[in-house]
Amino acid sequence: MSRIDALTQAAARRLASRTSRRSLLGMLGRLLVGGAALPLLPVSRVARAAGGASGGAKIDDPESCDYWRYCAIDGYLCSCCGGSASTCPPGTSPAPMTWVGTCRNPADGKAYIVSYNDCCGKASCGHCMCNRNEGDRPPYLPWVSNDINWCLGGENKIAYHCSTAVLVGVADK
Amino acid sequence: MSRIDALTQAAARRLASRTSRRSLLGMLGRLLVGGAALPLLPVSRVARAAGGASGGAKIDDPESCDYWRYCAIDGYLCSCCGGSASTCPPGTSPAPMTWVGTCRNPADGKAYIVSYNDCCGKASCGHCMCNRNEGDRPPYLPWVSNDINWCLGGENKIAYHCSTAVLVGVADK
Amino acid sequence: MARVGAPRLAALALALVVVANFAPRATAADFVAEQATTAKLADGRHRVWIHDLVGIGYAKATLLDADSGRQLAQVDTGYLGMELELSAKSPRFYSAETYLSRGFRGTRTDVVTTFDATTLRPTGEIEIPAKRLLGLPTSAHASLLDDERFLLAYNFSPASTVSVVDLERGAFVGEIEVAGCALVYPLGPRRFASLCGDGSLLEVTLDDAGREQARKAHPNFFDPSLDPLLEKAVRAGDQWLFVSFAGDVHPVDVSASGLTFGAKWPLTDAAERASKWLPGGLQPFALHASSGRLYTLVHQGGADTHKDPGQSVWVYDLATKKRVQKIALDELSTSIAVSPDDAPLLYSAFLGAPALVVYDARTGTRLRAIENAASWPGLLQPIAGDVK
Amino acid sequence: MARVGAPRLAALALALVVVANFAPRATAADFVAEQATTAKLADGRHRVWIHDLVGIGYAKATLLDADSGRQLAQVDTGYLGMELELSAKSPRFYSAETYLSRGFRGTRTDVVTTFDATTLRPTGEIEIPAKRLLGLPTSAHASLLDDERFLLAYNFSPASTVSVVDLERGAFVGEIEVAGCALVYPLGPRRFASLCGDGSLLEVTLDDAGREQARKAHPNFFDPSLDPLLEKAVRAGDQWLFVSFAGDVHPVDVSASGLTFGAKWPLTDAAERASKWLPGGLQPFALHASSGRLYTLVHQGGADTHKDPGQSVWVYDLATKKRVQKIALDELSTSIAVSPDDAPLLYSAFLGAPALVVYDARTGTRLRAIENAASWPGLLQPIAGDVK
Repeated sequence: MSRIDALTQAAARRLASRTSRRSLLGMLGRLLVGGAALPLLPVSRVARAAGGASGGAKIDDPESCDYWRYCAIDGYLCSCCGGSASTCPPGTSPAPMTWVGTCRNPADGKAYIVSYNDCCGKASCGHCMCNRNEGDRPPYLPWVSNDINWCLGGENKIAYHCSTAVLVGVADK
Repeated sequence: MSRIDALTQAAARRLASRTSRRSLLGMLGRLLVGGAALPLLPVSRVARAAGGASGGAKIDDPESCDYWRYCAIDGYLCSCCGGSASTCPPGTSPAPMTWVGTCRNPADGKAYIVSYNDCCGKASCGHCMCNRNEGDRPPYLPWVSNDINWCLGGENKIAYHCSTAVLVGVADK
Repeated sequence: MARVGAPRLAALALALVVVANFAPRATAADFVAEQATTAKLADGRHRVWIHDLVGIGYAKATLLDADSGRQLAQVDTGYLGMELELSAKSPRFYSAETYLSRGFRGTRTDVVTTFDATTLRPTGEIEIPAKRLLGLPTSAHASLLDDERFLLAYNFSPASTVSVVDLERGAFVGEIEVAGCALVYPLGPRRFASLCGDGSLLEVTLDDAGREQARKAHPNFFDPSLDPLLEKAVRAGDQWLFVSFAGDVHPVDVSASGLTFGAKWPLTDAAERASKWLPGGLQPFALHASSGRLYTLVHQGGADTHKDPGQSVWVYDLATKKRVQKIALDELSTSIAVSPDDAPLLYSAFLGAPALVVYDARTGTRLRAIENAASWPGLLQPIAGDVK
Repeated sequence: MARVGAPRLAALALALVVVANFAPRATAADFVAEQATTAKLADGRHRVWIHDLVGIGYAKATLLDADSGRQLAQVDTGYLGMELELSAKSPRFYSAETYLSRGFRGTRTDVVTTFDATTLRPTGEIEIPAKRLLGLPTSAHASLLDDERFLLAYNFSPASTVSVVDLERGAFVGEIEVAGCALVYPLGPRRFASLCGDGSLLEVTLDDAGREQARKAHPNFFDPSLDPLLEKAVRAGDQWLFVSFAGDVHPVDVSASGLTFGAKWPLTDAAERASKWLPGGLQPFALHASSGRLYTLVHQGGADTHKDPGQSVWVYDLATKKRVQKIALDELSTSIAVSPDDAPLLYSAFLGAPALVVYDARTGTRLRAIENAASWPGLLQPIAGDVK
């Protein structure tokens, strides 16, 4: 299957991503029972996300919002846009300043410092919207705030295109 | 029910509008049988449009693509955007130049000359996309070409917002 | 619909007339040609702006009549536009906006645009430093001070400053440095606050020219480690109400010349905290001024769920600080707002779905959903009804 | 995923380091910090640009790998952007674009932007008169002349002119008036045609500075009353193929110094015409050059269905002018294109649905649908594969 998402499906992504997996099954139930409640959401998407919850999250898939590095990300995943978890798509530039998160890698059990470099210089990619908020704080603590558009690099680097999750350190020894 | 459409439903509108009502039921059948064929189209919308076909088109409803004046329109209906069939929504301006169509009013059997004034100065309204092409010709006959953005009125009047259908004459006596 | 035979030549012949003046051409005795005009903005008791993030792009705001479900008008608010600065005293409103000269590239220009609130046309703009905060919308990114002479916009470059715009003179005044702090909360006609990362509240006083006259840091306003404040505060007359992640209301009274910090009070009791009921969303708080009620959007969640959607609105009487009502929403919600009239409506929208859902705020009855109100619903801004 | 305990202070402490240089901080012996970089554009045998009209707004083009279904990159093409002018000979491409200084208001600026085809970065722009045709996309709105020194853009203000851009000098040269005619069809390195409302074809010859040297009207090329031409022509080497509303191909040979108008030939036989089989759509014709095949998107419709979607692709051998293949599409389609290689893919998209559907052009087998390729799919532009 294609891994490319677009605006018209972002709603489902956001529903899935903005909601903890734990509560998603409950909501899905309500959606399906409700019928007309959220008619525009592609229910198959929600169902798949819910299925992922019972079957195990895709914590090792950089195109999944469940990827372990994305614990404090907010935006379109560059992995779905021609880049990767640590590279910007062609024609865009990584923001020189970033916010950071601390995510635990289930493979080695260690917590890593993740730099969420926005990729800048083009319109929104529009695919794989993902928002997770571990350690996220309001803009008065900007270095840990994922609400901010970090594309602050001057000429041609204002527009937000997508988000990476670059490993820059180990948080615990 | 609300009459407001948005980007995420424009696809269904366009499916309905870009296709003659005659063939829509056939396509709907294919959609439903096909299952995955057009998974993103809100099928309820299509079904409602198809229902309209058997139950009689809404030729007297200015918020319906079937409204008789819209026989050569291409764009968002201003009636759904804060204007009407002959008025632009607040804050926008009618284009001084237009393309024209000739549409027959079923109420009196007469054919009228319709001026399709684009309303200009704001981003797309995004509601009630409608395209019908009676008498439409390519841009080498611009006065009868509905592909053209007629928002040519200079400063602050470039952006296309929605389309009106203004009666400017009677075509037959 | 039958195709009208050979209409093209007639159409072409008419085209020149049409282009010239839409002159009437009443070949039928009773026909009067229409004129293309611009509609007047409709009045209404329950009008509300819904902002559309449009997929993290050029934003727009749509004015809806919540009673009829109709769209009344639209304004464009620029790249990552957040909200409008509505006026309580003039037939204008303002918008702090960002533009790029080549769509999504080129030179950045930030402006404060003035709109005529009746015609919805932009009537002027004042250029400001091209570094206002961009990101997810928050109503504290920019604000009118109380007499509406000055408009403030918070800059993040990543240096933290506040741009001061003199609306009377139509000019940018200058920047005020607010290092370590963020956002702007009006405290009066010449005073504002910013919320600081060390837990303090910074109070800045302006002179009549819009320059900084004094500043005072109020330390230990909150504990950013133990229980940070949501920056999504609401103002109830002379009181700012900041709510913490855990659900404690931190009131700040601005009526005196200084600031009075009231005792914090909880939205939830011990049992509710144990079951992890928390406020959350993009716009989780709304005030109904005349009844003195605070509406809060809550959900059951754990740590770091401060932006999660909710399906419950809990309502508090600010005089007694007690919950007086619970409203169950049918749909997920990230933004709530309440109309200011005495038959108030509760508006609810979810960033992940295009509808605006309307409830009777007093009874909690779901009245209607306005489908496709916005592709990515952001902030909601009710405006006072002006039905005569 | 368990929340990492109290990460914020560590994160804050590290932030300065991160901001400074993303310096490695290998506290685990085997850890090497990553660097945020920009990916190289991936090669591929079947890459195709799909243009996205984005709801009649600021357009973008997305480059897809049709074999893997992956998005490779994106470029932005301005307000109502239509297509890219791809180069056959240089590692660049061009885009005739329109911008407004304030998003959807303000001053209009039209430019020809040069992109590096490897990095996909804009590398320059040439301003042109701010009146290029805006509207539904058509590939004839702008074109490179054959040696790629000059780029032409059709203007509609509503006066009809053509802007000439000298790409070698990086400068706008001037305008050529083409009153009564529209669009640009390259006829060689210094010649172009426009299609005229009176049924003629206008041929214009430029000098080496890009100025008009000569013009010749070729009357009665087609009958705009009885059977107008679709402006959506395709070029097969030295032949332009214009197709009429009814389905007749009008070939124009441009190999000689003049123009040779070939006999028109039908896409459909009498029985098919009687059952109203017609070409239609936004991009209903595609050429596969090496096999000399013309792909046409057809549907059953009546008068004025020239923009209707189709679900059938009929394929013609240009040497014999005979149909050699019929491909049934599973989905509605308004745009088709064929990859230029010898294992060609047929691409299909519908303005009303967000997928790009991929077929084996030789067998007609549906290979895959790339979902959400564009919100409003417009024109498709395959690019030659460059796998070594």
